[in-house]
Amino acid sequence: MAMTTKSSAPVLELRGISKAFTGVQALNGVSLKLYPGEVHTLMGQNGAGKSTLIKVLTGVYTPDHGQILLAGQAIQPQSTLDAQNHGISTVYQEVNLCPNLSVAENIFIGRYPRKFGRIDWASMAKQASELLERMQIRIDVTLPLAHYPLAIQQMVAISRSLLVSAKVLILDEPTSSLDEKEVDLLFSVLRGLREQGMAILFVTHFLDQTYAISDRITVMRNGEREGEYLASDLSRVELVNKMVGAPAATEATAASAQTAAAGDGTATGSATAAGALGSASAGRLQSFLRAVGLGRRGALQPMDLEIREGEMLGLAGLLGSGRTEAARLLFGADKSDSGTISIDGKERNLSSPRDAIAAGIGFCSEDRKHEGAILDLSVRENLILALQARSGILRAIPLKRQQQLAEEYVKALGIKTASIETPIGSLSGGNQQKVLLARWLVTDPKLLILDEPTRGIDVRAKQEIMDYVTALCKKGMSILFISSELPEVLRVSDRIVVMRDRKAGGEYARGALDETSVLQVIAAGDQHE
Amino acid sequence: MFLHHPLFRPLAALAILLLIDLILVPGFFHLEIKDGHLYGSLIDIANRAAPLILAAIGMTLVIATRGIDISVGATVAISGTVAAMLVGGTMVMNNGVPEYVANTPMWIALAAAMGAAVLCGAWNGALVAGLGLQPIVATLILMVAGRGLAQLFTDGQIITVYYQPYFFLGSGYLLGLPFSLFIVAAVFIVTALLLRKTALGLFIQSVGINPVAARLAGLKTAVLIFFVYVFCSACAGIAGLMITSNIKSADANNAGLLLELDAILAVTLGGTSLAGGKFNLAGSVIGALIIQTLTYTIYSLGLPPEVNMVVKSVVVFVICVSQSAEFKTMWRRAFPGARGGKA
Amino acid sequence: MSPPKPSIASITSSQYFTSLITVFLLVVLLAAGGAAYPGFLSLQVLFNLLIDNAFLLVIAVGMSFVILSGGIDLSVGSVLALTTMICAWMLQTWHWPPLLVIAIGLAIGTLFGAAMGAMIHYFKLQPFIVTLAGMFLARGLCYLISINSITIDDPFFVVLSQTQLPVGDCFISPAALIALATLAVAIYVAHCTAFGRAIYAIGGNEQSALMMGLRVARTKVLIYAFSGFCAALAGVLFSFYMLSGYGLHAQGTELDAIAAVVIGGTLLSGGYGYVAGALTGVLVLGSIQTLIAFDGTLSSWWTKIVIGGLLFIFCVVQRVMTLRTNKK
Amino acid sequence: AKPLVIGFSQVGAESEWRTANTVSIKDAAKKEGVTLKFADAQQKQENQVKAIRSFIAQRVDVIAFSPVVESGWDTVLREAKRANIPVILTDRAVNVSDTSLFVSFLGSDFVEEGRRAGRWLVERQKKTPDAVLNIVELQGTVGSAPALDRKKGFEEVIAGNAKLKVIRSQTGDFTRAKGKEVMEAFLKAEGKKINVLYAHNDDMAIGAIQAIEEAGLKPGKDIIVISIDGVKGAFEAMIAGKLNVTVECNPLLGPQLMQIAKDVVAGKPVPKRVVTQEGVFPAEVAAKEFPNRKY
Ligand SMILES: Nc1ncnc2c1ncn2[C@@H]1O[C@H](COP(=O)(O)OP(=O)(O)OP(=O)(O)O)[C@@H](O)[C@H]1O
Ligand SMILES: Nc1ncnc2c1ncn2[C@@H]1O[C@H](COP(=O)(O)OP(=O)(O)OP(=O)(O)O)[C@@H](O)[C@H]1O
Ligand SMILES: [Mg+2]
Ligand SMILES: [Mg+2]
Repeated sequence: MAMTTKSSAPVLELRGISKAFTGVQALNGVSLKLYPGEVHTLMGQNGAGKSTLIKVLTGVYTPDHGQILLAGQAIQPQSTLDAQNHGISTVYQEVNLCPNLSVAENIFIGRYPRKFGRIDWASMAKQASELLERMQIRIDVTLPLAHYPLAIQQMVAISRSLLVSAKVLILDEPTSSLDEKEVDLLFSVLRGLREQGMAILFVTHFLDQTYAISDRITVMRNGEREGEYLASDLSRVELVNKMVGAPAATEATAASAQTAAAGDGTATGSATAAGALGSASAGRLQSFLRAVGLGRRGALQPMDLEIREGEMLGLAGLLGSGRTEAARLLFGADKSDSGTISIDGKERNLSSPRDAIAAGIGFCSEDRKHEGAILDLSVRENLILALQARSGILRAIPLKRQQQLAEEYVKALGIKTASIETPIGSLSGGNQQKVLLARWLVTDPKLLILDEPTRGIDVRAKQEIMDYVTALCKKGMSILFISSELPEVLRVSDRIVVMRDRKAGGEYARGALDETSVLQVIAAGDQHE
Repeated sequence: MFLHHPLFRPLAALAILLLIDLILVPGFFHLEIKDGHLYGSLIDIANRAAPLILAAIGMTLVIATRGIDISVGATVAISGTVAAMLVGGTMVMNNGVPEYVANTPMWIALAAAMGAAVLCGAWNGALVAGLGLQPIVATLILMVAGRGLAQLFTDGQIITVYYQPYFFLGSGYLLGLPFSLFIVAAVFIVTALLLRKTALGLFIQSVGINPVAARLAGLKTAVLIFFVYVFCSACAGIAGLMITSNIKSADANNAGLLLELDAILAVTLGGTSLAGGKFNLAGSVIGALIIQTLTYTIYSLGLPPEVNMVVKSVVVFVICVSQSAEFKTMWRRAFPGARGGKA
Repeated sequence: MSPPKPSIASITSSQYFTSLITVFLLVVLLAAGGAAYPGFLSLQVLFNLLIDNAFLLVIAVGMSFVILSGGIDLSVGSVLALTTMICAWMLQTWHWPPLLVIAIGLAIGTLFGAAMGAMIHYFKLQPFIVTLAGMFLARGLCYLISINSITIDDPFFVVLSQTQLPVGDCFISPAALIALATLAVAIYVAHCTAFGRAIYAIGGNEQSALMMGLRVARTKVLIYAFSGFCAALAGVLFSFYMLSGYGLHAQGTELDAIAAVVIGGTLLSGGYGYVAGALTGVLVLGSIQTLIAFDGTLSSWWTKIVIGGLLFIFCVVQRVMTLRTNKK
Repeated sequence: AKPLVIGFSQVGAESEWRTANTVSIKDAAKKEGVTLKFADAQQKQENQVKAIRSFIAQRVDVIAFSPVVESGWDTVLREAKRANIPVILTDRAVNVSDTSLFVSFLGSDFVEEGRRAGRWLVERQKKTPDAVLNIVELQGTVGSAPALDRKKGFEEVIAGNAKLKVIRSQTGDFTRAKGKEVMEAFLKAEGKKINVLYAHNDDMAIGAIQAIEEAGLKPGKDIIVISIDGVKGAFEAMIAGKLNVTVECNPLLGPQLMQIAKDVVAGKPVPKRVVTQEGVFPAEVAAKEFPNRKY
C-alpha cells in the first residue's frame, strides 16, 4: 500500500525544524515527509523529541528554525485550532480533554451539531454513542469524562480527532493505556482512514504495533532524525539499534535491546526463557501481605490476595477489570468497605496512603499527570517526596543527600533531564514516569505496587526498568505488577492473578498460563455470567 | 544573571517607587535621631508596613496550598480587641489628676490574644481541611462574623489602652529602630527556617500543585492545610497586637479593615501565583513594602484624596504587567536592540 | 468489553445534588422564617427578595461565568458604582437622553471588563490581582467624576424606579424582571451555545481547551467583558433602585456575589456548577438578611455574627449532605 | 393599647459615636414601652432600603432611619407613604424631590459643625493676629456626607481669612490608625510648618495626636488640634492638654425620636426639622464636663 502512495507528493513536510528549551536542544534540524494514505511511525527513546516535534507541527510551540509545508505551501500554525483548520488533527500524549464535560461534549466541543442555532444535545449524544460504538465502546456519553478510566478517555480523545475530516491525523502514544483488543480496534479504524487517503503520523514505543500498522518509520535520536525507513525494510533488531544508537554501542545495551525486541515479538516464548532467570519458586516464600475479602462497593468485589516476600505478583486482566482499584485499596488510596489486610501476619488498618507507606508499601500510579508528578517541582523534589513524607516533616533530608539520591537514580534509571533541578513538567513523558518510579524506589519499600509502570517508556528503558525491578525482587522486595501488556506480565511474574469484571478470576503460577490461555480465562468468566 | 532572580522585579518596582520619592518628595530620605531613635519617612514606612508584612507572610503559605484567607482583617480585630481589653486600664480622675490603672498582666493578655487568633485559624483550618469547604467561603464566614465578635466583646466601643509597656510592641524602639521591625524579622526568619530546615516548604508546595499526588506520596495533606491556616491567623494575631499597640487602642470595627486584600496583593506583587504551589516568601515582604511605600508616597506628594485609588490601581497594573513574562517578550519584540543584551 | 457501570460517587453528580440541596435548604430557611415571624411568608416579602436583590442577581450571573471559567472578578461592585456615577453625571449635567446614557454606561462597563480580560489573558496575570486593581480603579474613577452623590431626577429613571407591576395584591419592579431575564439569557448561553460550553471547558482545563482547538483567548476576554456588562447592567438597575450615582455605592458587593455563586453550588476552581445557582445563592443571602430585619432585635455585631453563623450552617449542611449523597 | 412599633434602620456600628446613638435609641424605646425593630445596615444603603421594605411588609407604625447617603430615597419612601407609614429621619438628611415623604428630620447639622470648628479657629487666630496659621485637614471617608459637609462648613468660615491656609488635606477614613498614618506623612512632608490640625472626627485626631508626639512636638501647643464629635476619648485628650477643642455632635437622639414618633402617631403636628442640642467644648471646660459624658 505504501508503494502506491510513494509517487504522490507529500501532504505535509517538515524541513530542518529546530527547537530549544532552556538547557535542552529538543529538536535539531529534523525533517519529515508525510504522504497521503500512509501510516508513518515516529520512533525514538524517551526524550528523543517526538512529542516536541508534534507540538511544533500543531502550533503548540513555535520552532526556532525550519519550515512546515502543507501541500507545498509554507504554513505557520499558531495554535491547535489553526492547525485543525489546516486539516491537521492531533491526539496528544497526555490526554488533553476536559474532565468536567460529558464524554459527548469532549468529542464534539468546538463543532457541535446544532438545531435552530442552539446546541442539539440529543443528536450530539446519539452521534457520540455511535462514534464510540464503532470502537466497540458502549458507555453513557452524557456522563462527565472524569467518570471513566484513562483508557476510555484515550479512546474518547481518538474519537474526537477522527471526527474532523482531516488530511493529517497525528497520534502521540495513543495506545499506551489501551489493551490489545482496543489496539486492534483502533488499528482497524486507522486502516480504514488510510484507505481513504489520510496521512497518519503515529508515535509508539511498541514494536509489535509499529510493525502491525506502519508503512514507514522515522527514527529519532537525541532530537535529531536518525533516518527514515520503509517498515518492510527494517528488522526489529535494526530498528532498536537505530533508536538506541549505533550498533557499535556497548555490548550490554545491544544485548538488552535485542532481548527487548525479541521479547516484544514473541511473548510466550520469552516468558519461559525469562522464567529460568526468575527467583526461587513461589511456593517456598513467606507471605508478606494477605488481603481477605477486600472490596469496595461499585469498584471491586470482595477478593482475596496474597503477596509473598520477594515475589513478583502479576495482575492481569482487561481494561476496567478492577486492577487499579485493587491496588488503590491495598495502598489505602481508597477506603475499602469490606475485608481485612494483614501484613507479616498482623492485621493492619490501611486507611490512608500514609498508613500503607508506614507499612512498607509503595504505589506507582498509572495516571502520572494527575496522581503522580508534581509538575512545577524539580526532579529532585519529586524524587524524594515519598521518602521525605515517610521520615516526617521535621526530619528534612539534607540537601546533599537529596542531590546524591537524585543523581544516583537519574543515572540508574537513565533519566534524561537537563539537571536534577529541572522541573519535572519539562521532561518527556517517559522520563517523568521514571522519576516517579524512582520516588518509590528510594523509599526502599517491602512491597511496591506498580500500576502500568512501563506506560510510555521506550523499549530499552522498559527492559532496563524491568531488569532493575526484578533484581530488587530477588533481594527480597515484593512487587505487585499491573500492566496491560499481557506478554510482559507473563514474562516477569512469579505468579499471576487474573482479574475480570472487578473480581479475582483465578491464580496461576508462572508458566501455567500463556497469552491465549489468559484470554480464555477471561472469556470463560464471561460465559459463566 | 540576577535579572532572572525571582526577586529582581519586585525589588526593581520598589526601587523605582523610592526613586520617584527621591525626586519628587524633598527630604524623603532624610533620617535624624530624635529621642534616641531614628526618625524619618523610611522608618515610618517600615513601621507601618510591619503588620502588613506579617499578614503577607502568613498569607503566602495559605496561597501556596491553593487556599486563600479573607478573614485576616477580622482576626486582627479579634486579637487586638482581646489584648486591649485585658491589658485595658482605665483613666480615673483623682482630684483632677488623671491616673492609669492596668487590668491583667500583659503577658496573659498577649497570650490570650494569640490564643484567640490561633482559634480563628483552627476554625478556618477545620472548615477547609476537615470539611472541605472552599477556602474563600470558609474564611468568608469568619470575615463576616469575626468583626461582629470583636465588637460584641467591646460593646461597639473603641477600647483605649492606658498601659505604657504595651505600647512598646507597636511604637517602641530598640537599638534606634522600631521594635515592630524586630518582631517582623523574627517571624520572617523563623518562617524561613521552618521552610528551609524542615520539609514544610516542599510539602506545602506539593499540596498546592497537586494535592492528589501529594496524598498518594504519603503527605498528611489535611494536617498541612490546617496548619497553614493556623499559622496565617497567628501572623494576623501578631499584626493585631501591633496595630492596637501602635494606636494605643482597639477599634474592632476598623482595625485591619481590608488588610486581607492588601496582603494578597503583596503576595502577588512578590511573585507568588495565586494558583498555589511555588511561593516566594521574601517577595511577599517586598510586596508589602511596595504597597506601603506607594501609600506613603501618595500622602507625601500631597495628592487630593479623590485620586488615591486611581493612582494605586494604575501602579498595581503597571507593576503586574511589567512582571509578566509575556510583556517581556513583547517588549523585546518591539525593541529588539534595547533589551537584547540585558536578557 | 463489559458494559460500563459508572459509579455514582463522583464530583459531578454531586454538583447536581449540591444545587438541589441548596434549593432545599432555601425552602427550609423560608419555612423557618415563616414559622418564627408573622408576615414573613407573604408573597410580597418573597417579591421583595427579588426587587431588593435584582442588582446582586445580575452581578452574580456575570460572576458565575467568570467563576465557571476558573477566574474571579473583584471589580464588579466598583464597576456598578462607576456606572451609577456615569449615568447620573451624564443625566444631570448634560441631560442626555436616558437610553443613550444607559447604552454608554453598559458599553463602558463591558469595555472595562474586556480590558481586564485581555490583561489577564495576554499578560497571563492573575484574575484576582487584575480585577482587584480594577476594583480600585473603578472606585477611583467615581471620585474623579464627583465625590458627592448625584441625585437622578430624569423622568425615565424615576418612572422605572417607581413603577410597580402588580401581581395579584403584590407588585414586582421592572428591575427584578430585567434581572430574571438576564438570568434566563445567561442560562441559555451557558448551556446551549458554543461560547457557554467553552467557558466550562476552560474551567475544566484551560490547557486542554486550548489543545482541543477552542478559542481560549477570545472566550476569556468575552467572559470578563460579559461580567463587566453584567456589573454595568446591575449599575443601571441600581440607579433605578437608588435614583442616584455615588462612589460609595455597593461596597463589598463583589464578595456577596461570590458568596452567592458559591452557595449556589458552583466550584471556585471552575468548571463545575450551574448559572441558575446564582439565583438560589442570591435568594439565600437575601433571606438571611430579611430574617434578621424581621427579627429586629439584633444589635450591629449580633447581625454580623448571625449572618456568619447562618452562612456557616448553610455551608456545612450543604457540604455534609453532598458527602452523604456521594457515599451512597 | 397595642404598643407602638418603630422600625429603625441604623447605618452600622462604625464608630463610638454611632454605638452611642444606637444605645440611646434602644434605651429610649425600652423606657417608653415602644417595640423597636432594629436593623443594622453595615454601612450599605441597599441594606437600609431592604430593611425599610421589610418594615413596610411588617406594617410597623413608624419608620425611622439614619440614612447612609442623602440621595436615592425617593422610591422606597414613596412605598412607605403609600402604606401610610410615617418616616422620621435621624442624624442625616435625605435629598428627595417631595419633602412630604418624611414627617420630620431630627439631627445635627454637619455643615454647622464644620462652621463651628472654623469659628473657633478664627477666634483663636485673633490671639496671634499677625501669624499665618498653616492648617492640615484629616478628612473623613471620601464622599461621605459628614466629610463633605464638615469640610464645606469649615472652609466657608475660614475662606475670608487670609491668615488661615489649608496646606494639606487627605482622608483618614475616620479611623485612628489612618489618622495617625496620614499625620505622620504630613509631619515628614511639612515638618514644623504645620500650626493647626483639623480632623473631621475625634478618632482621627486621637491617632494624629500620637503621630505629633512621636515627632517630638507637643499636640495642643505646637500644633493646635481641632476635632468634631465630642466622644469620651476627646475629653481625655483635652484634659491631658493634647486636644484644643471638640465640636459636639450629639448622638443621644433616642428620647427626642420617641417623642416625635408618639406625636406623629397621635396625629399631633411635628416640626419638620428638629436640631439637636449641641455645644462646642474647648479644653478649658473639659475636666468639668468629663463626668457628664455618657459616650
Ligand atoms: N516545555 C519544555 N521545557 C523544557 N524542556 C522540554 C519541554 N518539553 C520538552 N522538553 C525536553 O525536550 C526533550 C524532548 O522531549 P519530548 O517530550 O519531545 O520527548 P519524546 O520523544 O516525546 O519522549 P517520550 O517518549 O518520553 O514521550 C526532552 O529532553 C525534554 O526534557
Ligand atoms: N469500558 C469501561 N467502560 C466504563 N467504565 C469502565 C470501563 N472500564 C473500566 N471502567 C471503570 O473503571 C473502574 C475499574 O477499573 P480499574 O481502573 O480498577 O481497572 P483496571 O483493570 O486497572 O483498568 P485500567 O486498565 O483502566 O487501569 C470501574 O469503576 C469502572 O467504572
Ligand atoms: Mg512524548
Ligand atoms: Mg489500571
